[in-house]
Amino acid sequence: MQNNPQPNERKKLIEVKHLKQYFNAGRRNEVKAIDDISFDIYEGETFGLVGESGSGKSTTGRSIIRLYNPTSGEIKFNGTDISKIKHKDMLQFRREMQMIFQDPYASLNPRMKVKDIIAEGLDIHHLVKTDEERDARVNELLDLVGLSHDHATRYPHEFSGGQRQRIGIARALAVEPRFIIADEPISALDVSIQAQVVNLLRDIQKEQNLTYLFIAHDLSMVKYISDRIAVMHNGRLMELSTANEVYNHPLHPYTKSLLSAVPLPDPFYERNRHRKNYDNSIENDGQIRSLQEIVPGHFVLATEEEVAGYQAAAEEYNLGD
Amino acid sequence: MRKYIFKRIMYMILTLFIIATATFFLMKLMPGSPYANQAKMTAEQRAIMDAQYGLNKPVYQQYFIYLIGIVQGNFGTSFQFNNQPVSFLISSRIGPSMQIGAQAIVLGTVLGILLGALAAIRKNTWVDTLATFFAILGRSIPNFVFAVLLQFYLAFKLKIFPIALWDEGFRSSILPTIALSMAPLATTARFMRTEMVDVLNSDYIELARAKGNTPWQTVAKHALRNSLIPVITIIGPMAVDLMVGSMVVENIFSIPGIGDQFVKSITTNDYPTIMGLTLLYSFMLVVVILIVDILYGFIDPRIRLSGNEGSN
Amino acid sequence: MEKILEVNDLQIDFDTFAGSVKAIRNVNFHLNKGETLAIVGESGSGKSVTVRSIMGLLANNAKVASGSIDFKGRDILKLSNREIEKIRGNDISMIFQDPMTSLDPTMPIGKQVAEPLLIHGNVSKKKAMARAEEVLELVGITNAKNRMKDYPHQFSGGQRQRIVIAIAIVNYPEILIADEPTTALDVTIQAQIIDLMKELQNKIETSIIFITHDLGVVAGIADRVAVMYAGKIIEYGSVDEIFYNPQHPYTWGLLNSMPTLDTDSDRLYAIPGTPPNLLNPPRGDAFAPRNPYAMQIDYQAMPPFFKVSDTHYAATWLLHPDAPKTEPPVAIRKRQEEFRRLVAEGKITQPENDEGGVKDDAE
Amino acid sequence: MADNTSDIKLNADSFKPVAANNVDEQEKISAPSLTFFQDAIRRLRKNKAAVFSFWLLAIIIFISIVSIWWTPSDPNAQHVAYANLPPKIANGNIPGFTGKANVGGNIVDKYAAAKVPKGTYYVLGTDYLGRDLFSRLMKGVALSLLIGLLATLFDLVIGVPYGIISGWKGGKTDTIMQRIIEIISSIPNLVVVILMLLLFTPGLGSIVVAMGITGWITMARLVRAETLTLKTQEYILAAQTLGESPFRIALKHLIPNLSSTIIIQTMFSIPTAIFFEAFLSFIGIGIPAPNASLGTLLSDGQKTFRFLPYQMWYPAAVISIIMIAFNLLADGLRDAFDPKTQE
Repeated sequence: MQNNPQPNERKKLIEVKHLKQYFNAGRRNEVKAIDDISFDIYEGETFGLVGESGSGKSTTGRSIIRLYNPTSGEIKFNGTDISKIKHKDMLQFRREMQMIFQDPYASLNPRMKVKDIIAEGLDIHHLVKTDEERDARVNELLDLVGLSHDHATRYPHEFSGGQRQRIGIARALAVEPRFIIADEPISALDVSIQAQVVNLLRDIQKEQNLTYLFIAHDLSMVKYISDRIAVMHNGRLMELSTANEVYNHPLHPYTKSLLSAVPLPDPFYERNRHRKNYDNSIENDGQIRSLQEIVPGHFVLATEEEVAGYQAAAEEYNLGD
Repeated sequence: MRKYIFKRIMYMILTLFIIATATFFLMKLMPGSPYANQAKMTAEQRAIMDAQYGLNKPVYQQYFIYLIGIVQGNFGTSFQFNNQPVSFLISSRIGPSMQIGAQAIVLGTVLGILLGALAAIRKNTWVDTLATFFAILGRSIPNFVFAVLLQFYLAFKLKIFPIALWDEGFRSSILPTIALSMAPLATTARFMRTEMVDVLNSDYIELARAKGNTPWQTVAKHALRNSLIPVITIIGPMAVDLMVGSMVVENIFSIPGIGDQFVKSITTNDYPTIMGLTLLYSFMLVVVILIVDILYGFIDPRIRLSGNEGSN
Repeated sequence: MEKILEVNDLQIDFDTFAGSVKAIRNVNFHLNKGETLAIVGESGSGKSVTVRSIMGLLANNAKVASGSIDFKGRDILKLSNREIEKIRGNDISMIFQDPMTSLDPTMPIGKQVAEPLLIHGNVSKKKAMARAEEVLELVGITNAKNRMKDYPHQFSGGQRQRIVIAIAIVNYPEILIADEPTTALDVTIQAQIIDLMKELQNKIETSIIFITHDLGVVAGIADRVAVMYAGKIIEYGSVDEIFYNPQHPYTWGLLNSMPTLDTDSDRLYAIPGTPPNLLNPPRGDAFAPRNPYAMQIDYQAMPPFFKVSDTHYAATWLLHPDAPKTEPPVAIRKRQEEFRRLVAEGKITQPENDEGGVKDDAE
Repeated sequence: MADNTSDIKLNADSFKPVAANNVDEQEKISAPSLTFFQDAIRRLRKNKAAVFSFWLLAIIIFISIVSIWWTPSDPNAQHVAYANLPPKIANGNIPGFTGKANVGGNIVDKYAAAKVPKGTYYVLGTDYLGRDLFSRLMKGVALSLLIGLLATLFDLVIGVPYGIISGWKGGKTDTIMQRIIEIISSIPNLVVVILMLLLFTPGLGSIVVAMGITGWITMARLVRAETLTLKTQEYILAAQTLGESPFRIALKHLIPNLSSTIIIQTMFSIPTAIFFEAFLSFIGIGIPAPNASLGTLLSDGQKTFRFLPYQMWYPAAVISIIMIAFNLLADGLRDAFDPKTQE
């Protein structure tokens, strides 16, 4: 999965540049949900975005799919700035980018039959001509996500959380998107069901050459599914690199603290785990920080002066290996 | 908090201004003559009367005179009722209305809260069914029907209370108070039950039980206060119910209050009095809503304290 | 070891619209003094219901069909309301899942922490408040003295959970029941809360029943583990036995479906299907339809507990002496190897069993 | 505890592996498929009071529809000779419907005294003008129900779109729309009604216009609040990401999910409107004479209540029953539609 040494040569599907998303901008209750972040997502990869609640990770996803208008900054999809998409091209954009939601109970309209939920995109984009064609396509999608055909005429409340999440996936796939934002798609599910959904997402990705933005707070799952990972905190990106790098060679103290807090199902490891504390105040010392490339492909939020220190730390890891 | 109150008062003045303007122009559009015995009047007499009431001036002047008058507490002169100033009519009649209104709201809310709380605590038992039944009766039987029945059976037949007239002080006010309190009682009971059922299902009630509180301690220390806070918000709508209810109840029991006055003024086309009372009712309502809002902010720590933090 | 709590043959039904749901089916377990017992299971497995029955806090439509819960020589299920109220918040206390909703929003926190003292101890209000302040300090609320009069909404989620813990420990309970106390928290806050609970356990010498669905958390906090599925405990043992030498296929599945930081395989192991409907619990092993190792007997009879070690039992027919020898999944075999290595190196002191497999009866 | 488990003797067949290929079987849903509405109706059926109210209202509505074409006698025809006759059914042997009345301590057959021909009787008696009260009650109920129907129309035509637009648009639009509602509701709504009645001539038309101004406020508020929560639901976001237009989102997603709120609120609006009419007619500014409405019947009845209680009792009972039935049905619907109140 992580066998691509020079990611820069790959095609960029998403380019986020200096994105800022403030809510209630200028007012007393202003919230800087996203505060100047930049990153790219390459075609075919799974880009993991991790962070704790309030870090701005979900807002990032929703900005990319244009549910919000950015306060400033630029988001490019396949080379075009999404805020400049003309009305007539908007429908095409809505086809190419899709989203899978967090809450399996809130993401399906309780008054609609499963087949109508799945076919919603087909109807909007006029992808089918006849009712038979529509039913056939719905059945195809049900097969794809491992549900049976007679589920089509049922209502969402009759399904379990995992099944509902699969219906949501089928809805997104109906319009044959190239890029899918998965916004904490498994955090509301039981452990054994999480694995089902993650496997499904991986299978579909391989089959249809999809690109994912996988948003989550569960670090072990993100590590498992992602090629590259960005760590987000207080609306900023703290660290960005390949999944292995971030987990095995974390450089930013916040990442280290986050990783040290993850409990693993291994009592012996747990007995010897030492939690590292992270001091928030470092972020607010007034210095301007931006993402700096410490070693090729590994970025850390730092000032120019801090770069050297991080480089030395990265060296040490290499010696240790 | 202070800034918020100021803003609310500004809105209140704006609302009253709009209402005053609307009622003024509505009155100007109204058919029918304002004078009691118009048929017998000659054109000259009419002109004299118009001059006396200022009705000969251009409408916009009348409007400004009217607005200035309101600010000074002068609502003009009644066309009926011995040409008394409207402000005098109101002030001489507001006492009984206020007394009955206050008694009814206290009786209604206290009983309503008890009934609603009891229904919620004993949810899905006969107590709940009975309380719900009473609440439904309370909002289903029109209060004027209820008033007539009370008057007939308790006053006329059983002679426990005076039939009508405002001459026995508190005793005279008992039946009208009961009749008037039905609507607030039903509203409060219903609202209280819903709130309390919600609160009783909340996690902090479970934690209170886990601390070893008895069910009654839990209700007294935690559930009651938390469900009472939102109940404050329905005092506004209940005040409306009371104002409306007072119109018929005062009429039925021959109580010299402003509700009775309002009905009489309507039936006699006494525009200045109608306008004056409309403004008074609106004023009372917006003041009640304002007080409720402030009270709510003051009682609920979540609003009170976040407000303070904001202004500091 | 001294048993402080013993649950025997507990069976709880829920009357629902659709019929009687058998939420808890013949559950047995005990809690030793000073230990942490983790009850693990997915949603709907009955773990919450089990501990609520210990607190006497079952929903109105729940009915204890049979069983006993022995605490200090008395059966909690037979106590009057009055008697059980004396135990609650005093001998046994509870921490709830969601710190955002488990504190009374209109009462200052100092008063909320002092409340159990005032209910149970004959202390003056002043003393109770002083003690509340002490305990708030103990659970890590900085500047507790000045924060006593603050309301819950003025605290963050992590701080609120500390306050909830303060309420639970203010009377030095003998048993502390924690119902998913970290599920609603971020991972760094979760780590802090777990550290706090371990620290407090040492300080006040309490026994803890810790409910969670997160195996990572269990590995970090538990001494012993009970795994629940469909209203039954299906395997229990010491934390090392459950994690390194699991016997029940459901436990295998659970452990396997979580990626560890070095899982590199292409697919995660996923337990197929969904848990059974407890309105009509299946006749045999409730897990059989999802069990790749299922045998005919699994559909016919409920498996009894087979002994693995003195402390480790599992309810699966695979442990029957006549059952064919089965190979657990690769990752589980790795864990079992790890177990033997750790035991051999003396890093884990556990009663050793032959090959981590089925153990014949030690008569 | 498990010391004797290995003693369990089982035959070899028991340990035959069973392939776990029945995952589809696992995920099969066996319960019959019910839509949300079917499910709600099923819950409603369990509520006896609501079901009873429903059928009672159905009968009342049926009788009202009949009254458009047929009543026992002309409701407005006056027979001064037959004034104030007590209720009488057939031969007059049903207690309370004997046609006899207590006049000064003596039981008098008022029908005989008024020389009413044999075979003519008035089920609920006559009023002071000799009009058949039963016929007037039929007409009155029909009129009240018509007003209730019109009130729901305003709820649906003004209240629902207003609430949806206000909630969906948000921002400045919402602020302005909410300010308008605030001002309208700052005037006691009966004052608005009364002012409207003064502007137009009293009658059905002016009552309806007055209700049109104020009646939809509660509905608009509820719909707005509900829209605000629905707006953030993920299925609405999903529709947006699929490219659905706001109008279609309102049609496909909002309205079906608002439907229970709307149905319940209209059920509460009807008794409120009926009360409005009765109140206005009672104080003499509602439906003008000689037309019958529940309010005018009550108003007329009140004047003679002490001596001829039946003239008020029957309309009072009927209006109360209608109001109770609507309220019970509304409560039942709310419980059936709102799973939160379910156990």
